[in-house]
Amino acid sequence: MSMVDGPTPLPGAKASQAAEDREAAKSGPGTSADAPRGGMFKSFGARWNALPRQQQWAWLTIVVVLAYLLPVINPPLISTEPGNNFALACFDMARFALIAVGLNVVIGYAGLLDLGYVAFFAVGSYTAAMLTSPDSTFLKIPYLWTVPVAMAVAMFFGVVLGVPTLRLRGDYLAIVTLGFGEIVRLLATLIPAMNGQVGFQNVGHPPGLEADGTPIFSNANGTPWYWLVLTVLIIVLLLAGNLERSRVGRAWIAIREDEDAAEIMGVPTFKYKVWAFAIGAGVGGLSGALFAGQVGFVNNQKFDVVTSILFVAAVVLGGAGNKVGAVLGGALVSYIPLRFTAIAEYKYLIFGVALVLIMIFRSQGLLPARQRLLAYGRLAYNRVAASGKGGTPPSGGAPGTATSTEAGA
Amino acid sequence: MYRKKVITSLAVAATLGMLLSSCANQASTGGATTGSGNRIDIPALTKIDTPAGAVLPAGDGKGTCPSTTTLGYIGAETGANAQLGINIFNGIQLAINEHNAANAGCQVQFKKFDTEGDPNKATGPVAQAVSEADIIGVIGLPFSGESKATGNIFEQQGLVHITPSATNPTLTENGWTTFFRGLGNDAVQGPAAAKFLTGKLEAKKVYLVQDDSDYGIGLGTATSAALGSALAGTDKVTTGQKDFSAVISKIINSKADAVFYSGYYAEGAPFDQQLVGKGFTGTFVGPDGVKDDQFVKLAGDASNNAYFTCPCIPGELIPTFESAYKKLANAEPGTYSIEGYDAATVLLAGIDKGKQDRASLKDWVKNYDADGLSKHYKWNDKGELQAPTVYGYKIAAGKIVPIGPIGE
Amino acid sequence: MSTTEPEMAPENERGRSSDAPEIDEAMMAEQGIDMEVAEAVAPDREIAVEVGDKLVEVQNLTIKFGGLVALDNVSFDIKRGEILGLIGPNGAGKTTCFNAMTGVYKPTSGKILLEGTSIGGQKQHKITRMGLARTFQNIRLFGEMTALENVVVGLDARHRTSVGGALLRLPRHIREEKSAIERGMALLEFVGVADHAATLSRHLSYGHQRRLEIARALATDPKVLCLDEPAAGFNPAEKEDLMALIRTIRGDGYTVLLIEHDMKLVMGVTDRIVVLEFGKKIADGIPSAIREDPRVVAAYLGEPEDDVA
Amino acid sequence: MLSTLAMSVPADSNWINFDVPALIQNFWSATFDGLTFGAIYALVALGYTLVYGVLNLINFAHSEVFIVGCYGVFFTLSFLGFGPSVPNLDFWSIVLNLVLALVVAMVASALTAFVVERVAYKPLRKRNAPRLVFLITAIGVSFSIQYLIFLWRGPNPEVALTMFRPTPIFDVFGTIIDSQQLVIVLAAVVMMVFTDQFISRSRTGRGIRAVAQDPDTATLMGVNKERIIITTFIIGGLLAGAAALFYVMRIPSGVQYSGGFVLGVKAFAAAVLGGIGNVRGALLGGLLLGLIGNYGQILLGSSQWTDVVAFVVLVLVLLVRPEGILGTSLGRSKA
Repeated sequence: MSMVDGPTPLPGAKASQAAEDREAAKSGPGTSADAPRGGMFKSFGARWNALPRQQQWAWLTIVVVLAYLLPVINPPLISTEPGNNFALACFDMARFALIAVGLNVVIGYAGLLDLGYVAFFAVGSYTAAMLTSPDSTFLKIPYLWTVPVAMAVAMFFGVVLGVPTLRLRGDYLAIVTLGFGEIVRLLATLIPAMNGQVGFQNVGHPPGLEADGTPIFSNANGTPWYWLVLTVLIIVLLLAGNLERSRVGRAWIAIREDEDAAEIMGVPTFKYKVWAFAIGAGVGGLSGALFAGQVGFVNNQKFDVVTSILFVAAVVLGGAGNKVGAVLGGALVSYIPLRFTAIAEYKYLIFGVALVLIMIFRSQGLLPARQRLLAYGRLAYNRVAASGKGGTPPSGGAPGTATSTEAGA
Repeated sequence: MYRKKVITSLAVAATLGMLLSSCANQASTGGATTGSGNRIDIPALTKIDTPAGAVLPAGDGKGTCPSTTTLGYIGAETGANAQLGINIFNGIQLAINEHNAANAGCQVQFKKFDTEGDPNKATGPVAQAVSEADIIGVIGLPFSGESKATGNIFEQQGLVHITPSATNPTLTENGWTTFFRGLGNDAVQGPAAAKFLTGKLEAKKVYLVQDDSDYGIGLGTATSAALGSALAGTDKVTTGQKDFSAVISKIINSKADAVFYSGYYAEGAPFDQQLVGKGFTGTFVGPDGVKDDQFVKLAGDASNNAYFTCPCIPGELIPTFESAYKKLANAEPGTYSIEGYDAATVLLAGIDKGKQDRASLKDWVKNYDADGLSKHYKWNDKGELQAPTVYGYKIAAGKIVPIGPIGE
Repeated sequence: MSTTEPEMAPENERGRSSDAPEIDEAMMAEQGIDMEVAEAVAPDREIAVEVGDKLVEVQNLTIKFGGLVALDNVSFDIKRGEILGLIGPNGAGKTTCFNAMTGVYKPTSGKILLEGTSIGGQKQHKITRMGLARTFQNIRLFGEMTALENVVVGLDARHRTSVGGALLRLPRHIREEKSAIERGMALLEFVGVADHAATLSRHLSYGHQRRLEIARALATDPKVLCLDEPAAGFNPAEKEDLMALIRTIRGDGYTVLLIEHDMKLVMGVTDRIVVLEFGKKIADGIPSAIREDPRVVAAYLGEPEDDVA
Repeated sequence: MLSTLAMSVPADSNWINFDVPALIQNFWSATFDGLTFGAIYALVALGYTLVYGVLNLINFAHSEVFIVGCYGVFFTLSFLGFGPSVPNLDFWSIVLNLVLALVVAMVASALTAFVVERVAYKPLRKRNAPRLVFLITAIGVSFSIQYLIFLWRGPNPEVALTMFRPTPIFDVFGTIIDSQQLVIVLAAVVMMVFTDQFISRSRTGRGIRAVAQDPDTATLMGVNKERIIITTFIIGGLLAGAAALFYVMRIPSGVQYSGGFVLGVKAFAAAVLGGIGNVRGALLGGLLLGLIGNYGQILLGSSQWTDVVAFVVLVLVLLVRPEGILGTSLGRSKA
């Protein structure tokens, strides 16, 4: 497409110029900035950003401790029992959250619509299974070693898929990734070594025995698995936060906003798209390996397009581009059918209708995206605010993050 | 049979080795009139005797047990696999109702856990069930995948479970002492089907088509080995496939006079329908995964060339079971309803005999040796039935009717 | 406002140390800046003060789309330190030429050299790093980023942190992030958008968006800054400010290529003008000469200026 | 992709076998069957292509527009007394019944497309929503319709409907072409040629092309953009309804809540293969995809390969020609 004949990239920039100028003059700079981002979440975000660092830390600590204690407390109304073991439900929520965080890198940050993300999850699962299950003819390694291997293999697949396809734009990428997801699933059926639906039993797990001789990480024992995945999730969130507040995150957002302009501003867009794909794939593979370890059994079921779309739904529901939103979206997508087993029949209908309604009435998701893209942005923005000329910093736009440790916020 | 296909009603009832295929003399009425002259007509079975000494859930009415005693069903209740689960737990419910009605001193509770038949979702409900100390025995899980994923959880907690429908042979190779299978596995059905094809159906060249499921592959392998030189060729199809034209042209070019489809009715029915539509005049044989009223519905007229094999017992021929089930569920008993009923009966009999904790109930099942309504229940040390039977079925007047035991 | 005489050389000889024009001084004073843009953009860079040599050479550039010849054998140079205007009626091929220089289109034949190195066939981001930055006719900022973040994207073109370095927050990353804030803010102050550093760029006023684009392009530390109709949609007062800004940029040692419809602006700010019509170069010279050129007059009479903006 | 996977697999498993003799033996039957199914893909692909051309939107709900048409066929023919058996009717009664079913299916699909557009997409367009939002909405609509049908009709396919017994018409290279294949391919091609002519000749067609090229300019030139968009959805729906009849004719037991999804994905792939936004590309892509899948599965020895081959070819084509075989040009010319 021609660079010059395209539509105005900032919709209505020209048309609303006069109005905005007037408004800006009246209300002072900055204040009108994030007005469209209304709702209660905005006020929450604003209040959060207004808190001093120590208080943010204190609140975060409480949230993290509560998260760890969740299966131990087993809160009555929230619990998924008696239908489903609550600790395992927590594990499943954390797993979905992890997947959503990984996919958020691809969709939310880089704006690449990946409809075959489940393929990377499958690659991770199969890697862990084939390197630990007695049903596999491969060499065997301890389970914990398979986790980095699964990430590496999934990243490799991400690059292999990404290099040829990421030159394609938007919708083409969607169909190609969708096709890739199907191909991986079908190859799991077709390649004899991957055992098809027969699958791999007794996939490994981390070492350690309980007093009674059963493994700590038994597939019935949700709490240790949940803690493991939650820890991994927090680490991944911290690292994702690091990337977000670096040239990598800025490159991704720039690509999402206007790929041509990003390229012309010196962003090697192709390289960063492949990175987004590879990192997303790596997290997908990681969650796949953890999942394979917990279930202890891997076969070719449930790696289908519908599962991929559920992952996308989790990201979009939470708010594409917001990693905390992705955690929330992923956890909800997993939790609702586990908690309300009576409505399991309706879950896809509810998903469908909810997606439509959310897109129509709150298209930015439950927690709208606002990336903090500068590691030391707070210094500058505070200066602007302090100088008195800038008015109050915009609610979502005051990136109050100076260190990576706040990534879990 | 263990997978994601809904099996709707076909009444199944049972007898043991003493079934009287010889007394099944009535010719099928109407229906099977498609005129391919080379088709063998095998008369349908109309009644079978139940074993005289079959153990029934009611027992002797003198059982006593704590009111907390609970049996569980773990398996599909919702989702695409729901129908099979409904067939099973209604059978269980019937057994428990009959038991509780007869034994005032022993009111056994019944709890259900939903897995949707999905191995990835099964650990949650299973972990929940084994953690509830009152549950001393379980009927389930119906599908092989979920059974593989969770068998070790039962083993760790020493909780006995009898699957009414999971037929993958490898399930009993895990060294699990808590796993028992309430029917014949695929390794039994395959050779029986091969013998049925080349024997009673007089097929010279059999084309074998299998799907990509665990079940289809396992059964297909067992059958093709048993077919030997009668095998004219093999092909594979995919779950969810709708168009079989490429497979069909290969079959027609191979001049096969029979097709064995190792898979489920969802693909088997359109496959047979398109096969006949393309001018195939031979017979079509499918296993228990294909034997379903849905097959007749979906294949239409084409289904007249179809025969079935099944390690299940024609339950609709046992009037007492059929009427009781109908009263409870407001539907005909479905595939595996009677297996669920019998499995529950085995556990209930143990409870009445005072085996009221997990360890003793497990031992009870291990040493069990008695007739059930459908067959004789005695397991070997791995948890396989010692004498499973395989039945043949055909289509008559748009209904699936039994034609007697095969493969003997 | 056609005061600019063909005195390109003398003015440019002052190079980096030149006294900024008065408007610029006023503006800077108003904002309390005492820093030159070059200082902010590239504190370590030696700004070449030697002027007049060829920085960009466009040689026999031809671009065809299917059967349509958009540019036909066009040649011209951009000399170090000058402000070159590229003008022509609608459809004359200005933007095509511009896009070819920034790597959007591949030349059908001919060459474009930057400091003697061909930029034909290079990837766009490489061209940017070679020292050629541009703005867009219809603003293309990253709407969901703040003004400061937009500028830092430009600064990232000169950063060397790897993905791993960012992931693990290695020292280079921290150093670059800190300096990016300082330099980004300096650039925003330079173009007068510093007060809105924390505002999402899509919420900025139109004028601020235009200025922010210039800051973002400057952030890539270019040798040549290409401005594609930077005054589109501006009122006369804003145009005055813009002219001052462009002069300041040039005054700090940057070379500027300006595509513009507004003749007054072009005549007022450029040192030299290249005129295109129907894909061919029809004139090349100092503004006063161009103004008199009969072919240019004819070309512009053929299409009234009012239609052009 | 294939080669990398192959490397990771133990050497003993030769899981790819090229069965060339089988392909030669079955070549013509594979060709005719492939063309028959390809024609159905192509009709559905047109719906994707038209909407994409005008709105730049992958209308994921189009597969459900199609499946609603299938239910239209099912209910009409059931009502008219069709069932699993070959109907005992004379030629013209069958034709009449089928035409009636065709009309009902086309109306049902078009109505669905209309409702989807009004309820889901129009509010987004008004707000100038980003494209990802449109796409997610489309997916949401697709799920909603699919599972509404699921709750209403249950998980099983509907009873098979046999419309007529296929009779041999031609014998080409020893392979019989039957009446069913002929009806499907001819009818589909006629409809597509008609659509193509409609788009390029009629006033509405010109409007569609104008909006596809440049919505804003088209509006300035007096084209009613909203009317054009809704017309496009309706045309796509009508064609999907027609495809539904042929699909049920081919796969009598294919009427199922989830039946549209896989076919929709394939049809969309066909549209992309031919060049999305391009009417003739949809035809070409559909036929090619049908053929490739059929050849591939015979060559590689099992129909499990159909989709793998189809998607691998799609990816390869896109790598060489990123805009599909015929390029994207519903009035659009990209520089």
